[in-house]
Amino acid sequence: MEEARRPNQLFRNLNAKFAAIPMVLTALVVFVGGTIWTIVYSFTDSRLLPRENFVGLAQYERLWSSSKWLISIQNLFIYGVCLLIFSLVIGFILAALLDQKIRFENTFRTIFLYPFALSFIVTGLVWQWILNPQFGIEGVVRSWGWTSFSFDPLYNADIVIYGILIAAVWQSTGLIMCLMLAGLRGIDEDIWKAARVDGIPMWKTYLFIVIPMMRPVFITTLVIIASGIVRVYDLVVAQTGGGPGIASEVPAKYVYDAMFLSQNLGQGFAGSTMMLLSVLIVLIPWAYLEFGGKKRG
Amino acid sequence: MPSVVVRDVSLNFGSVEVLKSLNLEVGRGEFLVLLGPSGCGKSTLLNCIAGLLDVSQGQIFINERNVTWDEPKDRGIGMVFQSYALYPQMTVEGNLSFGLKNARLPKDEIATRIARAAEILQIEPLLKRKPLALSGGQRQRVAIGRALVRDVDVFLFDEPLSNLDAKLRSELRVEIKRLHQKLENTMIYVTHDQIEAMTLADRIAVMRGGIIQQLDTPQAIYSRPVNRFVAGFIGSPGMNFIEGEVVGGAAPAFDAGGIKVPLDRYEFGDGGARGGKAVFGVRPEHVALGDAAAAMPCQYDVEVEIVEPMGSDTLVWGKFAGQNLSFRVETERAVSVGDRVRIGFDPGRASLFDADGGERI
Amino acid sequence: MPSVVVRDVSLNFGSVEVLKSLNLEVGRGEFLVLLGPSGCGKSTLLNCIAGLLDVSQGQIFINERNVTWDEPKDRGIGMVFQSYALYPQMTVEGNLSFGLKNARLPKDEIATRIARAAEILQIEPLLKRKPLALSGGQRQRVAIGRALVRDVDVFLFDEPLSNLDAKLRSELRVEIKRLHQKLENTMIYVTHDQIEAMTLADRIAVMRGGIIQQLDTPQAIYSRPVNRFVAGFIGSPGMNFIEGEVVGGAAPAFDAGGIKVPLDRYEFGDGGARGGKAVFGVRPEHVALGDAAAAMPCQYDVEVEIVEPMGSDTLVWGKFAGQNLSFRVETERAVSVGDRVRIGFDPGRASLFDADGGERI
Amino acid sequence: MAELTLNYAQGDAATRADALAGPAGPKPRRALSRRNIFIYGTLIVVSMYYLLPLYVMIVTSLKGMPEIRMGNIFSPPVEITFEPWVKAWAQACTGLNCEGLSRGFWNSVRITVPSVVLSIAIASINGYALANWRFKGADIFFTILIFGAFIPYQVMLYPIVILLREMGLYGGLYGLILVHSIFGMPILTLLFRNYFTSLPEELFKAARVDGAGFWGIYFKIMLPMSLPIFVVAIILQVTGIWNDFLFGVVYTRPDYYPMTVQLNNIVNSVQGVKEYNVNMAATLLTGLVPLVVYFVSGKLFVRGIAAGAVKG
Amino acid sequence: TDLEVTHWWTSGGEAAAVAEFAKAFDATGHKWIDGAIAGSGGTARPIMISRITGGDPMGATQFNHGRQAEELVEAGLMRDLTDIAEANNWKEVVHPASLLDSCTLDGKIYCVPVNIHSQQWLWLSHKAFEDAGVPVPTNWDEFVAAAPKLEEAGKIPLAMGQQPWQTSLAFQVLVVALAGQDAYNKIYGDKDAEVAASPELAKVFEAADQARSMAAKSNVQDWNQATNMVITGQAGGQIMGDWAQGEFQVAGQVAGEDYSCLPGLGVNEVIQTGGDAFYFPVLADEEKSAAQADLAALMLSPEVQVAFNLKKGSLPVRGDVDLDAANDCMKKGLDILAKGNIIQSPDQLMSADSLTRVNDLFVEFFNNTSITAEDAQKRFVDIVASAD
Ligand SMILES: Nc1ncnc2c1ncn2[C@@H]1O[C@H](COP(=O)(O)OP(=O)(O)OP(=O)(O)O)[C@@H](O)[C@H]1O
Ligand SMILES: Nc1ncnc2c1ncn2[C@@H]1O[C@H](COP(=O)(O)OP(=O)(O)OP(=O)(O)O)[C@@H](O)[C@H]1O
Ligand SMILES: [Mg+2]
Ligand SMILES: [Mg+2]
Repeated sequence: MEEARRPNQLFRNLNAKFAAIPMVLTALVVFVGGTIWTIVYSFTDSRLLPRENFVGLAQYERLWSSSKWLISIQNLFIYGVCLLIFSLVIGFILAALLDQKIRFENTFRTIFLYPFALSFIVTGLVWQWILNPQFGIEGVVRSWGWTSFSFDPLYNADIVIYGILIAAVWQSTGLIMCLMLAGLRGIDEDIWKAARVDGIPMWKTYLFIVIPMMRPVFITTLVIIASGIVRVYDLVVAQTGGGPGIASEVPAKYVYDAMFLSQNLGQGFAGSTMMLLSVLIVLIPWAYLEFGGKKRG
Repeated sequence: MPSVVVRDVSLNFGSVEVLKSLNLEVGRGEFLVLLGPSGCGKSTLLNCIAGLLDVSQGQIFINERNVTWDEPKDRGIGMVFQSYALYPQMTVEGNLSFGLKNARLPKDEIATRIARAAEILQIEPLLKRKPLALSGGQRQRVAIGRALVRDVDVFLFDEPLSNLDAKLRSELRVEIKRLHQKLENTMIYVTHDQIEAMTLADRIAVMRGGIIQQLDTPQAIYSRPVNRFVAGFIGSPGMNFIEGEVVGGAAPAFDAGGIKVPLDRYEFGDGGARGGKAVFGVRPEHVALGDAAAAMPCQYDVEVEIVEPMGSDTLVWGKFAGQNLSFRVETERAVSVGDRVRIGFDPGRASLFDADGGERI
Repeated sequence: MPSVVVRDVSLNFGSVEVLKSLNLEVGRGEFLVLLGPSGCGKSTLLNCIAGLLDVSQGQIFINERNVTWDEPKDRGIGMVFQSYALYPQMTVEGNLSFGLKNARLPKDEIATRIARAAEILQIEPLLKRKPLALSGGQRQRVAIGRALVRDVDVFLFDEPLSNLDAKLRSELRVEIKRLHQKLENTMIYVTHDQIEAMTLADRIAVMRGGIIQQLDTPQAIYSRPVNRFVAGFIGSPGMNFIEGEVVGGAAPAFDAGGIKVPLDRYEFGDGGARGGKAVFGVRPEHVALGDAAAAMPCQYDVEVEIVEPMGSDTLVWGKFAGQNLSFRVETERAVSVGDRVRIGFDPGRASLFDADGGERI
Repeated sequence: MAELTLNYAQGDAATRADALAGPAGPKPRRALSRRNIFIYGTLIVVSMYYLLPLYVMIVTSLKGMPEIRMGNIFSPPVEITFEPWVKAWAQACTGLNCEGLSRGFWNSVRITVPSVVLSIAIASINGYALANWRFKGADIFFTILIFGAFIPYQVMLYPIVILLREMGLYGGLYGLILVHSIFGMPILTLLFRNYFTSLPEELFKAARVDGAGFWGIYFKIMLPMSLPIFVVAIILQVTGIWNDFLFGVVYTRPDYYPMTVQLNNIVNSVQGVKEYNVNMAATLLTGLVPLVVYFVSGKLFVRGIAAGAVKG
Repeated sequence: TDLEVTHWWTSGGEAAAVAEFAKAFDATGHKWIDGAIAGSGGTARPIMISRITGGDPMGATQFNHGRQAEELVEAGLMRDLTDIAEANNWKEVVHPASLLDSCTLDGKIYCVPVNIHSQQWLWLSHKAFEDAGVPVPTNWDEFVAAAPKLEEAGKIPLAMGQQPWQTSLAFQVLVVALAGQDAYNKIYGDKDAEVAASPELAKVFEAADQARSMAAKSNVQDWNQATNMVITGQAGGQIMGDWAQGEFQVAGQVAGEDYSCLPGLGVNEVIQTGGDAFYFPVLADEEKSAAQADLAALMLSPEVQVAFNLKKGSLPVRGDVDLDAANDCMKKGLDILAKGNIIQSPDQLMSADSLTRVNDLFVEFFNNTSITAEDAQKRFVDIVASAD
């Protein structure tokens, strides 16, 4: 029997490798390259244009002594935690309600989902208006005679971030609900039957059986929400512009302002780097669990 | 004193009528198997009994109580599913106890019941594990355990063994049989595997298209199927069907392309020996070969086309009146493709069906 | 002149070694069945032969050509999958012609081949339908057709019948057997159903954990399994295993809790009759009852515990030396639970295994 | 239920008749059961929260300015006027241009269509390559890509300016299309990868035995089977790209400014009093395209999500 | 030749003013392609900078003159306008001269100043004070004193938009007006921390404290909405730049009758000479370069200056133009300009970076009542000490 030569490994699946070039380039050049570039220049005192004048950690020192940045971080934290909880809880409850074989399911689903089709600019604008104390809810309620009524989240520095949250929840829960609904539909019918035979009340079945079974859905959802949280910018700009004062600043806005408004790229890059770092801190354990775990299993 | 009564139950999914005015009585302590091809409504019927589906018409009684409108948990039933339907994030113990805790049973009562079920099913070492860490057979045992701890009179099984491989299936089959002998409660068991049906059942209900075709003991169904569908469904390897004509009269006979089979030993049904197109069915294991064939009332020569050794015995395929005919021989007997062999069978053990409706003649 | 040769093939998924330096030769026109429990590496081996997985080590020859690095399409193989893997958006005809069009065959050649395959498999009326509009059996026939039109020497089947119900399974099994007799090309067939393996195979390779345990004719594997695993895997209902001790010496015997079975008629392997713990295996169909038992060298009395009628015959379970023992009796013989019956068997047809390693003694 | 108890032992016709009188047929369900009130009640209340902004937008866009200044935002228009719509579409001014949104509409189309096509093409091929043709390092690139989904756009603004400049694509339509493709890639690739992974692997194997290559399998086998996930991808991308403001304004010149830039200009160039009615009309007009896409394909969206996002 | 010009002038008065440029430019046979980006400099500037650094520059672009474009100039991305300036004798005509200085780097001129914007104005609504029954104040202290009465009458004493830049503007105005010109120059120009810590500055912070309580109920976003409150008499006054004038004009109000203006809050009558300037990125296209030169020259021509600044409500950068049409307030401004009571704008004195920090502090202070005036001053001192 003749022997066959082993073909060059590099040229196996050549088409697949060829097709993956855009992805590889994007990953390497844009995401990795851009990240590294950002990190490197965060150690410089670049102003309007990047320049290689390294100043060590000065930008970071300044970053962490800036109350605007600290408020941004705090806001992001509040916003992130609340949005995560609200959109998951509301999204799940809505999905669970829609999953009860109800009538008009399509109508309700469309109602919950349509805000997702609108841009943040639009969302911000509409909610800014509804929450406007003069014209909006506060004004209307007062015109009914309840003159001491006060609901002005966008104009009250203490709660402005929650005002932004109202719009964010409005915009994002639709998608979450869809994801959850899809997840619920993927649950084995027999589990429900088993739980009914066991006489387990509906809410307990959801809480103790169904939700733990939807782990993959929750992970996907979490990735989607979390990526949106870190990037939140437009909504804040459209609703409050960071105000009142700096009460609703968020890191993405800080970075943007630093780079383009105060023309201090180095400072902006330092902020970016901190944001990327926090993303990594969240993502690496997840990636480890997802990918590392599978190989062993 | 029947344990489960299904009276005139119909069920529609929209415009599709899945169960058609179905009646069924299951005696106390009886093991009833619902057998039928996929989509015939077996699971639907079981779900109706369990209360997981609302019937469109009719009533259901369990232990002489009308439970038609009762919740599943109040019907005194336990159910085991094909896909096990274990709660994946709870340990085996959690799976067993979850329903009991919800019923607010005292702690020690729960513990006793779990201990008993675990002992019966021999899953004590698994109690602390999660379902994912169990093999298929173990999972199904836990699923049975979950029904067991409920301490109910009626057990419902929906194809509990279909997801297991052949070997495990036959092992667990025996275990279920033992369990039934020990517990002596009523069991209704859905399957589409006729071996399971035959070995487990006290009585079998063969279903097709939402209608029970025949409800009888395994032996009766095996030897006197009421129609061609039941005959073909029961028995493995399946019954041979030879198409031809019944020639009525004083000495009725079956004529298949010129070959005549005398039917004087055949017990005709109520209709008697009408003439007309018919199908003659004979089981492979009732066709004898060689010496045994000589003892049979009818004998013919056939040429061997395929030989299928199955270990314990061998299935041989030949042509009879131009139609496929299989018969079973012991493995020891050497039969090879191309041989001409003499076969014989007893029409008294065969079945005759109407060619059109498929009813037994 | 072997058709397929697998030489020293290993395959790892990451750190898991799924195939371990495996060797296999399949003769031209041979029907080889790969049999083994789930996860033993059957599909993996088949995929290596087909070129769908890259081997980690070793070589594969098909028709004496080293194809280790060839693309699947260049290996001269056709493959049939458990899930049919029909292209859902194409008609049956499209499914059949897809590979041929890829190979840029002339139009009329394609038409001829499809016509031939359709005729062989009797799927002519289905050619214009889409897979979704076919029943399971029809789908699998189309899947076979897709391999057929490729006009190759080697057919690979990966559990083609597992998704079908029992009845269809036995029908298609016969068809595949006929097909093999007609085409006379090499077939490698993966299954975990031992009945399929026994009936179809010229030779069976029993696998476990990525290693071929025994490669032999069905009859040899059935009657002289090399180890306890193979013995238990082959045969349905499964072999009975009785634990005990071999008492060596001039008149070797097997001692199970005091009950002695003389082993003078047993053919020991190369090691001879060593003493020590052992397992005695006897198949249910080799245990005789009543008159037949009287003719057997060993006879014992057992109490009937479970009776499993299977239609054609009945499986009876009893206790022998405190351990479960099953045996097969004809249906006609009335045996009921609680009876004491006399059984007999021939140690010459039994198997003896090492208690630890499970190797045949 | 005690009175309904049967006693077959007696075999008494009267008791049997009694039993027959018991519950039969489907369990009666009141339309206003507590469960239904709870479910529909909750859904309707929540729907109001979701519909309120839309209602406000529509109502306001149909009012005249005087009415807005006086009345409350929730009251329906006394006098319906379509003038704000006309103004938003064709007359609203930004700087010197008084063409309203119409100027940006076709630009948006010109940007959205090729961007959606290209980004989905690339992402679906990526997903397919990742799911079926795993090559060395594929997982690493994929992980990086997912990481990329978290990078705030603002952070990447500058590096991409440099990148586009070096490629000579800055300022044109192609550069913008490229940027949209890049930023759409992570989530889309994830969706497609999961979807293709959920398709039976044997199908892919069968096609390889049939001699189809990388592209053959992609076009002839995978594509025809991926309608649901394509719908999801199209919806996500149309929404995302149509609504994009930042990239549109940063990476192109005014000839290509999308509708959202006009929207921003209309909304943010305040001339005396804010013309809320025009703003709302402009907002609705801008959102119309994605909204229509949603309403048309909402059902497929859930199906596609179920197939692509949830598994894997 | 088509020339694209980007700017962020989109409000009513601003747009009308831009139209004057466009009209004049089109009249020369070229074509003005308008690249307006609404919002504010904050929205528009990143876009402009990206375009210039991205290698796809526009023909001309607005910046606040000062140090905002410094690095672009250093990087050689901006066109040297020295030849045009010499040909048109800008050195002579531009008044005050400091305007041209901020366009100059290493002796070369890179931008065209088009107007002078002074921020130091307090705009007062006559109607509001009438309604409250107090006379229209003439300086800051009177204004503060009148505040309670205004509140009683249901008015908001001080209108203030929520956008951060308005707050910081108000603060800068307070610094100049209350602490005086010298202190301002020392702090912003010399970054003198001692002055920043001085009692004068403490007064400023106190005034800011008062301002924030007076503006507490003002909850509009945009500056012109706040102006609108003054126009309609809902608010007593607004600290805003002279561009507010354009809004009063559009609303058909007359200075001195319907509203009054107090430069330097009526305390220190100074105005700053910051303003807008146009930069011309380096273009490869010869024709466009020529068009750029035409536009640059045209922007400083007397007629265009007048037409533009009248619409815009700002002061012309030429001392030699005739502004008969100017109204009351504008004339006040011109007077001060003539007297030479001028200061440079913070943009010209401080880097954008340091300025942002200062502004951020003001904004934070203004919106967070838990920060006391002393705290704020302390932090102000720190920033000034490290500023550049
Ligand atoms: N929820 C449903 N809506 C509509 N039709 C249904 C539904 N559930 C089942 N059916 C239909 O009812 C018929 C009976 O289904 P059923 O599940 O009872 O069959 P089965 O006998 O259990 O089959 P299998 O052996 O495959 O489990 C099938 O034709 C099925 O298509
Ligand atoms: N892609 C893979 N990555 C890692 N492990 C794999 C992969 N595919 C298969 N395996 C492992 O290889 C082993 C053999 O798998 P294989 O599919 O060959 O089994 P099989 O004998 O065909 O089983 P079955 O009867 O269930 O089809 C299994 O333990 C499986 O977990
Ligand atoms: Mg079923
Ligand atoms: Mg397999």
